[in-house]
Amino acid sequence: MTGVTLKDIRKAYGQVKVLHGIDLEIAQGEFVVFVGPSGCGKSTLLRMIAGLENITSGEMFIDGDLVNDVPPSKRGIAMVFQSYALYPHMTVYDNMAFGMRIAKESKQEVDRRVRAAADILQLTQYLDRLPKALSGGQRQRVAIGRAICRDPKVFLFDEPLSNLDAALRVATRIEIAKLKEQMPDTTMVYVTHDQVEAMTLADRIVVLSAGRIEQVGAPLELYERPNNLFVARFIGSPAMNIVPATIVETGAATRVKLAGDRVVSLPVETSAGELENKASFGVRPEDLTVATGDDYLFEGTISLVEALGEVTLLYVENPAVKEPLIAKLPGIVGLKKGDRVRLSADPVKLHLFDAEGNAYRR
Amino acid sequence: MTGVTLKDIRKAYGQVKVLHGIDLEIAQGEFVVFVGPSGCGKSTLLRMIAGLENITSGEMFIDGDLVNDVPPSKRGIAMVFQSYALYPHMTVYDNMAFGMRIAKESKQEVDRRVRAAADILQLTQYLDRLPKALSGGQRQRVAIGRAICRDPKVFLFDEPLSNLDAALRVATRIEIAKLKEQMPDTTMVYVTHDQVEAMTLADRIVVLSAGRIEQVGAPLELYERPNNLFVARFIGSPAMNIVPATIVETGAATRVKLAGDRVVSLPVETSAGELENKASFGVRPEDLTVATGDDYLFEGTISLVEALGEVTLLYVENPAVKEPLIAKLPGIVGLKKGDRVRLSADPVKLHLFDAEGNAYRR
Amino acid sequence: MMTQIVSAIGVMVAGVFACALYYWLSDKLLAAVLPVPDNNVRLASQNLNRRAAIRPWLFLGPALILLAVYLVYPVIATFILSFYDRSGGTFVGFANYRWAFFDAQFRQSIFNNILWLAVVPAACTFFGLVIAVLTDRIWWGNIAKSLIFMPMAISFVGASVIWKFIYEFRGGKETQIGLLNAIVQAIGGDPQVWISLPFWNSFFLMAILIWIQTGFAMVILSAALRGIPEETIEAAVIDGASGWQIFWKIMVPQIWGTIAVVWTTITILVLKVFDIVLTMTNGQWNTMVLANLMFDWMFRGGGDSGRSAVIALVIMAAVTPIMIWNIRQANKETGGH
Amino acid sequence: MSAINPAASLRRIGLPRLVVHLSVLVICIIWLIPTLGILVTSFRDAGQIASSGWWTAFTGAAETSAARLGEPSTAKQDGPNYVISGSVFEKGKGGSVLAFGTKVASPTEFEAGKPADIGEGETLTVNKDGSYTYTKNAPFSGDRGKRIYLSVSSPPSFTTDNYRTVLTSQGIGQSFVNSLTVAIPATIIPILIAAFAAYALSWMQFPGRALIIALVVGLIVVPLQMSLIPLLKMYNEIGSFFGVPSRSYAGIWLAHSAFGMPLAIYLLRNYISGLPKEIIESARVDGASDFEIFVKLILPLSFPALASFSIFQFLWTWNDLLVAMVFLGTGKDQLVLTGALNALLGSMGGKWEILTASAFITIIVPIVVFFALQRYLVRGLLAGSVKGG
Amino acid sequence: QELKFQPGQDSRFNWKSFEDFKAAHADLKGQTITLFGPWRGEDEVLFNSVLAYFNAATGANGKYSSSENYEQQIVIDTQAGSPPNIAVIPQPGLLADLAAKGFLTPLGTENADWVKTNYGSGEDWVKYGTYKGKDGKDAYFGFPFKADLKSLIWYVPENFEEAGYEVPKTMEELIKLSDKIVEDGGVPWCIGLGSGGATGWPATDWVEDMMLRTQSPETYDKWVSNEIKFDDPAVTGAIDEFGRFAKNDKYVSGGVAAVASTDFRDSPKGLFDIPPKCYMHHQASFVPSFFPPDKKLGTDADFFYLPTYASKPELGTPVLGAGTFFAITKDSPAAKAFIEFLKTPIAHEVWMAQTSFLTPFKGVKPEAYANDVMRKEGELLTKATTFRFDASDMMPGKIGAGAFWTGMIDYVGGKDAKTVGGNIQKAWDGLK
Ligand SMILES: Nc1ncnc2c1ncn2[C@@H]1O[C@H](COP(=O)(O)OP(=O)(O)OP(=O)(O)O)[C@@H](O)[C@H]1O
Ligand SMILES: Nc1ncnc2c1ncn2[C@@H]1O[C@H](COP(=O)(O)OP(=O)(O)OP(=O)(O)O)[C@@H](O)[C@H]1O
Ligand SMILES: [Mg+2]
Ligand SMILES: [Mg+2]
Repeated sequence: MTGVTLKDIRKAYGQVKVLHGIDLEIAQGEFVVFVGPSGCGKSTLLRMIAGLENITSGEMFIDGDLVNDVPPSKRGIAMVFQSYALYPHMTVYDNMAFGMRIAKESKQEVDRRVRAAADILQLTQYLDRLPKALSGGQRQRVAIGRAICRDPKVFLFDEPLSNLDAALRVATRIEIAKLKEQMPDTTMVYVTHDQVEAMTLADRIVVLSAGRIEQVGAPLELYERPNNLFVARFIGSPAMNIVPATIVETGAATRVKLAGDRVVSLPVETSAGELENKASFGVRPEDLTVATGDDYLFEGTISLVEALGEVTLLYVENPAVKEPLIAKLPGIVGLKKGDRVRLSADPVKLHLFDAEGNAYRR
Repeated sequence: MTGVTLKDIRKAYGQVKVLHGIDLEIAQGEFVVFVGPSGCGKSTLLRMIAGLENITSGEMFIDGDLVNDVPPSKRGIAMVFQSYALYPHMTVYDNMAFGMRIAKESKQEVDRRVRAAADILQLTQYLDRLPKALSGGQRQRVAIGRAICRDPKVFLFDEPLSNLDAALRVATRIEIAKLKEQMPDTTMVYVTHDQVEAMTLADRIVVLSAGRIEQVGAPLELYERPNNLFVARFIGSPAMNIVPATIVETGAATRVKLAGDRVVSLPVETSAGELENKASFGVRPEDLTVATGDDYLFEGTISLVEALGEVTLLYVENPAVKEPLIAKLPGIVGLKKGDRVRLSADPVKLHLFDAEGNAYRR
Repeated sequence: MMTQIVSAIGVMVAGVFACALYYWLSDKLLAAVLPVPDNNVRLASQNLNRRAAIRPWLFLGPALILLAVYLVYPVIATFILSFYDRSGGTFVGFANYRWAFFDAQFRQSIFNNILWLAVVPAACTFFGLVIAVLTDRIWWGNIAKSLIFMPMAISFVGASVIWKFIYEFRGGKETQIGLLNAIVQAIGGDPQVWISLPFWNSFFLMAILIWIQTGFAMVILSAALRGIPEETIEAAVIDGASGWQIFWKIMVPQIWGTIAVVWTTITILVLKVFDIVLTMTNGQWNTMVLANLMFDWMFRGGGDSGRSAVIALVIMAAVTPIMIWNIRQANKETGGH
Repeated sequence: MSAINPAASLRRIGLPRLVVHLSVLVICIIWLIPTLGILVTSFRDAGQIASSGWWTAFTGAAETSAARLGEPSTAKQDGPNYVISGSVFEKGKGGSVLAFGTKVASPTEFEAGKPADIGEGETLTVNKDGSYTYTKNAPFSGDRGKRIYLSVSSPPSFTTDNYRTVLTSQGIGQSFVNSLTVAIPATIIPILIAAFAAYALSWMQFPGRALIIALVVGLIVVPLQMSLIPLLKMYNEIGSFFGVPSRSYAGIWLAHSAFGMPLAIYLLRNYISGLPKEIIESARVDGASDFEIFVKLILPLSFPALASFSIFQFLWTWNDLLVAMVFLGTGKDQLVLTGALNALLGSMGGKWEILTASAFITIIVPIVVFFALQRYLVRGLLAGSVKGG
Repeated sequence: QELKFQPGQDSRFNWKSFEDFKAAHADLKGQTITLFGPWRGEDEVLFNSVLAYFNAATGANGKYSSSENYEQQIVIDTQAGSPPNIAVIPQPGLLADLAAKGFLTPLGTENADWVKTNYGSGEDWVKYGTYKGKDGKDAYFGFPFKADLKSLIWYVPENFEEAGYEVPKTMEELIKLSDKIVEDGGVPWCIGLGSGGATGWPATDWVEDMMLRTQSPETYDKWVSNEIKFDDPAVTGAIDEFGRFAKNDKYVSGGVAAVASTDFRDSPKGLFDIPPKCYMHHQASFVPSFFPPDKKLGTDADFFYLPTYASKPELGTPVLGAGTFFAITKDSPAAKAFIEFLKTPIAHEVWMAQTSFLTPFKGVKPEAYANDVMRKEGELLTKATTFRFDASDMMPGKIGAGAFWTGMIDYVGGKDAKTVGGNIQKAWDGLK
């Protein structure tokens, strides 16, 4: 099995500890995405897998072999850099062929593999161009092509799409998805800032924060059942609305009193000892709807309406809560600034976190 | 009135014609956003308003005065550059004060205005820092602050948010919206790639393509009633699904036969002479729903499911149409790859374009 | 002594100040002549545009005047002189050119110059590059760089003295005081009179210039190397390239432009340098180069302005292709803005 | 990625570290040897310089020298023999005698400490410490002391006399000041002028710009010797027209400025045209004139390039002799340091010890300048012309 | 500046001439006169000590300066129109050139006559100071002051004594002595031609001396004026005479290979090595300044006259010399007065009493010479039957300070005299 196994991997730059013990198993053929705020150590981890950074302590296995001291070129990996890192003085063809030529592959083999990769990525007509004569998206594809040519066991991507504009980003994302499909046995590790990428591409997402893993799981699992406040707010855009609350009734279903004194019932289990505990109540903007009746979660004044055509964002303020609640309503909504609205949500879509930020399981 | 008027503005770099006659009236206090694909001339047009590029032919008026030969500093404009363009060797304070000092404003006045701007942008505590000690978002705010200090009649932004990461982008976008609110009399012209920005900020959007204006209108107008295929596909993400069609019945409501032989009725008017004409039928992904009954627009096989949590994208293929149709469904949908689905939509949300790509008006 | 220092400082400040004052005053004057009233946008913008049209010439003025007086005028004078006899009095047509064509020493100099041009810029650039790459990788790199830069601070005459102590030859059984011969002797070879070895002696002179100029190349190339995007090197590491391959296939091609500039600068220097040849051999043992030959004809024995002018023109002609290439390059860059 | 320093990544290229250290060390040594040679030489005395390699200066060598024995009149009678004794060393000097001889052709014929029969009934013993007894079985004749030859091992000896000679020679302080008076403005003025010109050539629009760039680049090659006579003629005419001395500091500043100008413009333009366009446009929008843009933005932002070029220009002017001789003259109160040191060498030249010591004295100022500005050098010159620098 | 010797105090000096001069030129007070010449270092100090007497006598302000490249400098200065008042130049060739371009002021016949009568071989000296002016007519331009004597062989008397060698009286004996030294296992000669940019010139002195010892003075003069070619047998013969010493591996210290590269300043040091690297060294009167500092002239080192062939008695005792000429490059009363000053014995004696100065002026007191060696040299100079000026200094600069040097290097490097002479002649033809 060509998986990647990390055992208590730590990294420090001099005194600065960047990673504090990462344990992770990546199965062969899996597509794993690392997400996390800027500076949390995603790139560092990826570069350690690539062999571009030394491992301070811990053990890393690729394909079952300990690779701590194996140089990058012997690890059977390929990497796509955020900045493409194309060799600016070589044509597309030469860029893709470079690794194979270094490895002294036969001319025919080089040509075959370059053309195959170019074909997959629709680059055939650009093979003779220099990188500077390509658009951003094409460059990105060359970078991927270069990686494909190496025929790696493990594919590493470091924010490959972050330099692209929105349209290209979508298109390239889909191409990566297709690529994965064509190479089912290749393990892929992908670093991104972008949620949409993470959600659409990943088999499993690893959420990192400050050098630690917060949660590992399938995309929808993270979306629906975040382990803690951090993951809850990190996944989803706009972020989940969080309202301070106090538990007023425990049991298989829990009742909490929100700031602003509304009492809400959620289908999560709490133990009796937790009565009166402080908690955080969470609801995603897209789960909120405008309530017509009295059964609502929250009432407030609209401070801003952003009509995006497809959806409309309402920013709803209430003196009892510091930040405005955001509601994301489908289509175009007839409400305007200053209107008073009541918001409600399906109880199963509600989240509750304890004072430490850990989620109450349902 | 402090508006900007462009009369048949053209621009050529040597032989290369970049703008082919732009006519546009921007009213005082309006927030106008230029959008368009990369290279269409947005920046060039903005820079011509600023006076940074010569006008090849045509006339430009600011505040009723012909400004073709007026240097930038006398046009009463301020500009925020994509790359911030902060003076790297000056503190935030000096960066903001630079223009006023050049204009020999009194010390008190400079101080007053810098502090006022810093206040608005929450930069007060960073006034003594050098740009390199600021985060990207803070730098962007300094760039805006510098523009505010000039107290301009016209505010020009060239993709001010494109260097920021997603979260910052949202936050800064909201700040710009607030800014506009605080300066109701200031005209703002804003260039962006990003639809969300365009939709949320603009009073009117100008869609440019290859040096020409395709459509000018309020955001929702463009979204709901695009003038032509280009605008239709450009506004909205994912782009509007387009299916080739033939008009089979004309009149106040029109019936068209889609590729794949479904016949659909739309509330658009066509004249009898247009019978049997080729047309393009359009429907936005977010307007599609999964049809349960027989009343559907389109049937196909799901080739890809992207579950984003909040919404799910279905890519539906049908042999009669080259590209897959995309449907954007709210929430998490229980469909999977290979499933056969039927899609339908509210007839009022359907679009029809003639062979030249112009929309049939409803 | 104190008064000398004070007066020297005074003179220096006055000189620099006067120069700065020109720019300041000319700008003030421009502003005064073409006022920009606040209330009249039309006049203001008209005058601003006029200022913008005049200002480049104010900025360029001193430079252009200096260039015209100190370089262009002498070049023209030289051109004219090349058609006159030794004292510049009688017109002799192309006689000086004819002389040059048939003069053995002149041909020798051309040959040597070609040799110098082939070796020195290449060697300086090569060593500079290698040193820049290597010193970037070690903690005492800056110290090493300073040491290698140090010869730049030594005058050519001083450098020649230094190298005399390397090349010095003592005949017979005497102890060698020249390092090179001492080494040769220590390893069992026969001491040589290095600076009179036919053909090879030019290379021993070149070594001096290489020794001096490598620091220049190193400093500039080192800055360029730091501009290479890190990721391309990492990508090559992942692609399995060795250090050597990375250097030649990834790093060198990316700083090609800078290498060309360094090469050009040193090429020009080589064509102009004569102090080293003058002090080491004065062109004897067939080491003559054009610059030295020109110097010779210009000053020795009362001088021959005609012939030295011809040589000067040949030197300038020799670099013309390189310069044209550079000018193209410079103008291409300007295309952007 | 920016957090990773380039040095760290270059390190990963793959050559073993030790090899890198060693090769740099070797290169440094090769580069240093000539300089080291001259440094050592400058601390030796003239005689040693010509007779042994500088690298032997530290080991202490066996030197042969001559000494004169006591005059016959100092002989004392001892039985049938006459004896002259004393020390071969002059007062205050010492060493260890290894061997001695009485013929100049074979100066190490006899071992020290052993009596040597030198014919005609004479025996001579020279001990290691230099004391000798010279015995003859008959009275000594002649009026001069006998010359003998010794091989003496002497400890390494160094002297600071050469430096003293140079530093205390007349007018050296003055010429030091003169050199600075020439070099400092001759460094600053051309940089200022060239920076203005480079700015105009990179950022201002005007007809003929490409032509001027071509001209400037083309003029880099003009050999300056060519221009000396026409220029000096002009100086004299101007001088006599206005009744001022034709040779003045202003004159040499301008000459140095002009000769350095093409290269200065060429290099600075490379840098200045690489500054971000938006910053300059932004300042234009802010209402800054080109003059203000130059003073407030370009000057501070191109400081690294200015610093780098100033190192080069300073080195050139500081080490220059020719231009100074022609445009400043050779009088005592205008003589620059290079000129003064040159004069010290004497009309026949060839005083290695003075040459080497003065080479080291002239080097000091440029080295100080270099160290003061080198941190800019590293990231300075041409940085604008290379992407990302 | 202080006067080195107080006027009137030392009887070795002709103080009267000083007082007379003082009385005659009191009107120059405050005038400035600039002099420019080749002397630097110690020589500059010495000349300044002479200049001080002029300043003291006249009240004028005489300023001397020099330069490493004084030959170029004087060309630049005169051409550019900013010459000193007086240029001091050791090459008549260069002076002739300046005179031809009209940069020199003629000194007049009275000065020529004075030199003719008061200098040893006065007529020759006048000849060397006479050039064609801009108008093409001969005129007297250069006033000789300070001479160098070239035909000297330096040796260490004690080394000769020890080995039992005698100072040779004829060329034949000199050659025999050389052979004897070789036989004894020694090396007779130290020859070094190295001189940086001027490498090769010491060989020209050899050739000139040999020329005077094999050919008549008239032939020598024709050679100088190129009336006989450089590859004429007369010339190549002289070159080969030099070759007899320099191109014999046994004769020269370090072997022939070392000749061209050994610096002429280091070369004499071989005399004083223990054991000696050589026993004899041919060089001009200035060379003691390159002896090790502790060597005393007269006891530790001495010279003898480079002897003539006994077989050619008709050539007499020719002396090869050189000297510096003072020429007025910018006329002024003070400049004229300075030339007058040079005619006073005191101007010579002040320098004579220090070091490295010889004068052909017969009016000086010989006892003013600082030591016996100098006095002996001075005698040689004033008593010479034939005095000839260094030929290379009189040839056109491109030859005398160029092709000739290079030719000699080539010759020592292995080419034969005929080829070398031919090359030099070709260069000379190229100048015409
Ligand atoms: N060479 C280094 N020396 C010291 N600290 C470093 C070094 N390289 C990275 N770091 C630190 O390590 C932490 C993790 O960096 P890393 O690049 O892995 O972040 P990231 O998660 O990839 O962030 P981003 O999303 O912004 O790329 C950061 O705080 C960074 O400052
Ligand atoms: N100096 C120039 N010379 C020639 N063509 C130019 C120049 N500047 C811009 N162009 C061309 O003008 C066109 C419009 O450029 P502009 O920068 O306005 O595009 P844009 O719409 O702002 O694109 P983007 O969204 O990528 O910024 C482009 O095709 C570009 O190549
Ligand atoms: Mg990262
Ligand atoms: Mg743009």
